[in-house]
Amino acid sequence: MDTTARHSETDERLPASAPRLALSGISKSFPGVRALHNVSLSLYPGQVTALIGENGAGKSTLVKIMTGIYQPDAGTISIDGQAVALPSAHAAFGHGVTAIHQETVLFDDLSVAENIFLGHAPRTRLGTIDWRTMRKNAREVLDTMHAGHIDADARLRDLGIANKHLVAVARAMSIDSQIVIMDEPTAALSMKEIEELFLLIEFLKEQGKAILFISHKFDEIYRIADRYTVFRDGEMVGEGLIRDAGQSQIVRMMVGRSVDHIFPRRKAEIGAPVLSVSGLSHPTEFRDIGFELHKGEILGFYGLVGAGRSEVMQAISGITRVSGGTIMLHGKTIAPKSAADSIEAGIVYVPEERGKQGVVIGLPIFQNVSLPSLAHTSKSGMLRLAEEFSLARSYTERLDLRASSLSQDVGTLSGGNQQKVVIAKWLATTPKVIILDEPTKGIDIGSKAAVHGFMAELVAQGLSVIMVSSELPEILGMSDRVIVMREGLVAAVYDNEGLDAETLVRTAAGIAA
Amino acid sequence: MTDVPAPRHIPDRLDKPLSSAIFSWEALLVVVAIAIFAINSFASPYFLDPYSLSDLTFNFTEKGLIAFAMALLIISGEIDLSVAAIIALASTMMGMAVQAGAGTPGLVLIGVVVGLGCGAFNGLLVTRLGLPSIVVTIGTMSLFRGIAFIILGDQAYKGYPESFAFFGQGYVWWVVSFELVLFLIAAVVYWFLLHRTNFGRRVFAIGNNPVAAQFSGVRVGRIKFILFCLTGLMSGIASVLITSRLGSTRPSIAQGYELEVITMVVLGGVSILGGAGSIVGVVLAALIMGLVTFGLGLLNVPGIVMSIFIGLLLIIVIALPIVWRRMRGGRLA
Amino acid sequence: MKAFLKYREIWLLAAIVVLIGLISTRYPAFADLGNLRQVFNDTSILMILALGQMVVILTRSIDLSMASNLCFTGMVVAMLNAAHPAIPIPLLIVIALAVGLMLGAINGLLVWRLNIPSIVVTLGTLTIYRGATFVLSGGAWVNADKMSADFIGFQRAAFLGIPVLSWIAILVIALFFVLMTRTALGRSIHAIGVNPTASVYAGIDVGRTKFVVFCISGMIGGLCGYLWISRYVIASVEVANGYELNIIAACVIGGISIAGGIGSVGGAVLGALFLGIISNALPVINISPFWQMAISGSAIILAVVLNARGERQQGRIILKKVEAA
Amino acid sequence: ENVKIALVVKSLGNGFFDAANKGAQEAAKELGDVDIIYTGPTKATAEAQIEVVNSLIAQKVNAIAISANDADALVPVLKKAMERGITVISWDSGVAKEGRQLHLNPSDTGLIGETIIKLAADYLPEGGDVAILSASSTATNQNSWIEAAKKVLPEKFPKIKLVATVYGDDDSAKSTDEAKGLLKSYPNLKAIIAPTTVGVVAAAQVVTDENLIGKVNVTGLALPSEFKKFIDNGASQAVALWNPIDLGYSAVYLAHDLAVKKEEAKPGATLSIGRVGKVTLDDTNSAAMAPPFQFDKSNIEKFSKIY
Ligand SMILES: Nc1ncnc2c1ncn2[C@@H]1O[C@H](COP(=O)(O)OP(=O)(O)OP(=O)(O)O)[C@@H](O)[C@H]1O
Ligand SMILES: Nc1ncnc2c1ncn2[C@@H]1O[C@H](COP(=O)(O)OP(=O)(O)OP(=O)(O)O)[C@@H](O)[C@H]1O
Ligand SMILES: [Mg+2]
Ligand SMILES: [Mg+2]
Repeated sequence: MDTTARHSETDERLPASAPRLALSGISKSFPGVRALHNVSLSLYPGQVTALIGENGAGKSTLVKIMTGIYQPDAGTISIDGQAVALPSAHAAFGHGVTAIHQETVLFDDLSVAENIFLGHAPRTRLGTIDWRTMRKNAREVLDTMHAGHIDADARLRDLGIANKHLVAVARAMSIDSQIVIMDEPTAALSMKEIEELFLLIEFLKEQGKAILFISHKFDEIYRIADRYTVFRDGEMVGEGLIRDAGQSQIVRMMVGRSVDHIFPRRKAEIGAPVLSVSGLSHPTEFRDIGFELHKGEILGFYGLVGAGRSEVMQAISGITRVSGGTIMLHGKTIAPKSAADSIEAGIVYVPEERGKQGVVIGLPIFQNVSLPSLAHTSKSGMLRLAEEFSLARSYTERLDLRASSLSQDVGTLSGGNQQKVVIAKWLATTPKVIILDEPTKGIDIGSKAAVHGFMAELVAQGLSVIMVSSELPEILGMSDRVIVMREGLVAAVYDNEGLDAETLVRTAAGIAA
Repeated sequence: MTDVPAPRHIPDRLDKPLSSAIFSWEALLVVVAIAIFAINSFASPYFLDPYSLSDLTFNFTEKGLIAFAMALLIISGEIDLSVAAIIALASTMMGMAVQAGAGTPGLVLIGVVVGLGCGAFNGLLVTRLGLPSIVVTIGTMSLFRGIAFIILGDQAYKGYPESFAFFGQGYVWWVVSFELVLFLIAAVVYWFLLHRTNFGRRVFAIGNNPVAAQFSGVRVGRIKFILFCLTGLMSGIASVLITSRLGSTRPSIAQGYELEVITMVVLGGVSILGGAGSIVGVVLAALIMGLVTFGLGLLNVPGIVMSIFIGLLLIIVIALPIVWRRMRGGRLA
Repeated sequence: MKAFLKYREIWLLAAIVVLIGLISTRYPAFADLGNLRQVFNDTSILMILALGQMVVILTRSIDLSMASNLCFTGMVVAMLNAAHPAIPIPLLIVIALAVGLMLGAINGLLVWRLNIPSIVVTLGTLTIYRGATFVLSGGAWVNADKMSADFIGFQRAAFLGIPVLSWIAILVIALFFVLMTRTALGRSIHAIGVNPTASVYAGIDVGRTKFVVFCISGMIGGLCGYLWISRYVIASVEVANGYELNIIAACVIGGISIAGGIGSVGGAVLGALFLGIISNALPVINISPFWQMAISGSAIILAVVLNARGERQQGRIILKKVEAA
Repeated sequence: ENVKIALVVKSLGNGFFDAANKGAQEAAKELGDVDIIYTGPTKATAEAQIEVVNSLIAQKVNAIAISANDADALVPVLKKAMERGITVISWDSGVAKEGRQLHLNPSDTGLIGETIIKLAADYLPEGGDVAILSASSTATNQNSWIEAAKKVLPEKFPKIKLVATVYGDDDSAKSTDEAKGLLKSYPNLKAIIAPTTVGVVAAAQVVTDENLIGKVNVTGLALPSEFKKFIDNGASQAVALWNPIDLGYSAVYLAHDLAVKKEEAKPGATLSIGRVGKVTLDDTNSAAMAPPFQFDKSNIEKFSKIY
């Protein structure tokens, strides 16, 4: 049924063909968490199915089941109408299922070619690895993807994040897979790179591959998907053709209520400068960064991924050492030598990489929240659990955290809920200046509104906020002023009044107007 | 129309099922300890004797003292293989001091300070230069003991003052030795430090995710440095005790102790990967190792055969909960 | 790119040349071809062991039980030889490989099936295997007198002017080179160390590969059991006691990262050679034996510091792009 | 109830001590009411030996006869044993005076020192360079023999030049390395003297491997059963040792004398040691047994069957 049906089925009646992959009655529980309950999902050749759901709805868990990394407790998986078992990732490859996972999972210290072919490298007649053919094939795969600019011999570590994604896709293509899964592939990409990815998805569609696309961004879903499936709390609550469903309808399925995401309106009571940075430089990462942050202001930092925004923020918060420049808080020069110093001074940094820099997996939620505030919850260096619990409760409940108890290990929370714990942790230090690096990356629409509402609340209370974001609507909707960075330098500073997206994109990419 | 739902209440903790308390690591160790105690008193008529039991404690007190600090270090994700070499170097320095006419207080001071200094050296290499502790301490292990060999060669230092003998041979009350009292005090101090203070909490945080801990304002380098110093300090204290107990110093003193200390820590339920563990577990593990070696000693079982038991105990005690869980889960691997 | 990867090994080679040069200033005959050949022969066992350890370390594991395995297997073959001198040596070597494989498989199973960290498993089997040697032999030693002439003579026989022991080392090095660069298993071993999660996602069975790796180190331990015993002509419980740390030190000096994923066959071999030369040369150039330990300790620390320098990632250098443009 | 006498050795598995145990069992049989506990650590360290002694104290043995790994480190624990009423003697490798009631030397220290040099000198009429390969640098008995040897060198063997003393730690691998080092650093070396049963085997194997038989003579203290091969192949002309069986036998006799017969160990006292005869204590409460016995081509065959 595969190749012959492909062309005739294209636009008209989409469900006409049989699903390439069909899941039915899938359930999966982790200790104390029911991640999936009796869900089903179908993927059709030449079509993109969007999987939509709140944080923790079970999307990534399903992906891991489809790729043989987790085993379902119940349910069947069939490919091309045939029931299959996927006991390992290898078995999933065998059935032509590949995935680009939510976390980038590649090998930094191996070459591009090897990243693409690890596990299915071409062999010589002696059975040993044929490096020459492997390189050649790698170049071919990259070329067909219009990614010929990537050197097959380069070490992956030396590639930009967008190119790494392309390598992940090339790997999926090299396996000659019929089913390609992408779990939030755009979360770390900038506009331009997202566009390139979409071109690629179109290309895959044309080749008749069945694609599963997971994203929290509705504009992307409407742009690329043909069908949708919605999960809520581990259950399938709806599916259909995307063109038949409106955004508000899908959102209602997703959260069980309707949400209008309007950026909260604030009375702009911008006061005196709180933080002023001038001439901040780093030997290799950025140079001559200067700006002022005022009381009650949200200062947006826009730029392409890799523009160096995170590095600047980490320097201001004492994590990276600088080679020159001054940081003044309330008119006093500070020179933080560690995050501890800057927290003490009242500047906190909510990091971008949640898993690596944000949560301490292995510690319960309340201990994560209290970690930077221990000096306040404790008495002469001794822990006071009651204080820690009440601190943790007050902040996590305001962010609508979904957890069974505060003593639960953060590692068992979904990505989005982990992000809430991270934000709660930093808010609990009652800072003067809070730097949020991609605060809504990977957060579902409902929680996103909560985070934005919270930011508005913070500035209303007189805090100052720096928000690093690669999402244009967020930047435009939340910031009072926007600083655009490009390749380690400040490219421009804009007032939000009358600012449009195109100006920002042009400045960020260095294209003259 | 946005209807904002009331925030969900999140309880502090779910009621712990009784089974999880019963199947905790410490409970398992208590059972093992009681079993070995019972077997010992059954197998040898000499075991249940206050003097025997007192002698038994010497089998674990010195290593146990180091194990407390090592437990913290391992929880933080580091390790120190040089502890036995630190003992040798500290002891050698004390021996030199005796030669130079130092008195008992001076000797103790020197032992402790040299230990601290060696720990600080390890700590500097690991935290300042960012080197992996396992290889750094394999190096310093040879270096420290090597210095002891250079100083002493085939000689021995002896002639420690009478009063110095108290630390390793003295009794505080009846059969309660000074070493045992020190061990118990250290257990309480380290328990408090690890489980009841900010410092201890930060140690756990570092062990689970050093980067996130650093971002959260934990001075990771400083805490790790302190932990290396503490481990050195405890090795220095152990050196005082051993030197006092032996009454002499040879460069080969305390050879092979490092692996026994680490075995004790791991048997005590400290995760070798960092991030988890308890002092109660380490105390129990020290006791168990003392009971096994002494009990088998009473039956004149050679030391190497005892070590089979220790090795098996280590693997079985760690494997048991895993196998148990799998069997309850109904799927044996 | 290739040149960069070889960088570390070239430096190590240079260090070895300098070391030999330094030694020759005090003992000129040291740099003679004959002597160097002998140094290679003397270091052969350590090189073979370091290669076995290398594959384990590459997967972010460690095998502390290698020296105990060596001791046990050595005792088994020595006792077999004493009891049945007629067993031909090649068969004895096969037996040594099999016994070593069995001990390695025990480690591997515990790591694979029960998911116990390898350092814990092998810390346990380190004492168990050595203890088992005592139980097996009843504590008695097997002396030169009880070993057959073939048993002792096999590795000493010269083939093309080079002792069989050296040939065995050369063969093992070649095998490991092919394994690591030309086979899927070798690449999987490497990949697991670079990124274990990604390896699972890439379809590598991480658990089973670790099992295989412990089987390899076990076989190497077994092989060296025979080589060691027939070289030093005594089998006792104390054979190679504490030698596990020398093996790891050789790997570390050879630039194999204890965190896994980084390391090469050349590095392991040169690391072993470096240590071998130090322990070989010190007695020759009349440095008091009491200095030996401190010197090799300093060498290890120095190697770690230098390797860490090489490994350190230099940021992403955002600014350079601007300057270059 | 039988008298329990513990024979504590430096390390188990060593053929020399196993032979001593044979003698001890023989003495026990003769004495009738004696049980021998043959024990010791597996690794020759003082700390391990202390743990062994502690467990013997707990078992309330009547006497401990120990060959010590360290003359000083064992003193405190042996003192404790004596305080608890246990008879303590040392044999073979001694303990400092305060730690035991008497010490039984296998032979006279000076005599052993002289013998090991003489073994080399006998086959070097023109004299030459010799080197010593010892056990561990902490071994009490080896150290005192080497000292004694150095003392007699200038007057009695003026043509023999002792060029180096190295330590193989009674570890065959390390002894091998050290022996090789000696051969390289001293190309004119005529003899290696190894006053330890492990070292002497390693040195002889090295000389055999390097084809230096006839050029370098290995000698020292060796068990005939372990060393026969190297006398046969000529790597060694002769070695010496005392009779370990008699040593173990006598140690048990002495322990029994003190523990049961309540004989007093004081300078000048004469104690009986069964079939071996009598010994007299000197002013450090030490007694020496027979002079070392020499093994060469003529008699090694016979003795290799005994010990
Ligand atoms: N290894 C695990 N152990 C325990 N619980 C887990 C594990 N993995 C996922 N879960 C739980 O399963 C549920 C579903 O998680 P999943 O990661 O699939 O969500 P998601 O839909 O991908 O969310 P997000 O949009 O935040 O990525 C969550 O409640 C999560 O806490
Ligand atoms: N070449 C790369 N390799 C790996 N990761 C990269 C690379 N470039 C960027 N990243 C990832 O993207 C993140 C952002 O990089 P950086 O902080 O330099 O730029 P930024 O302008 O702050 O981007 P962002 O908007 O994503 O925060 C890094 O933390 C890193 O995780
Ligand atoms: Mg997800
Ligand atoms: Mg960033």
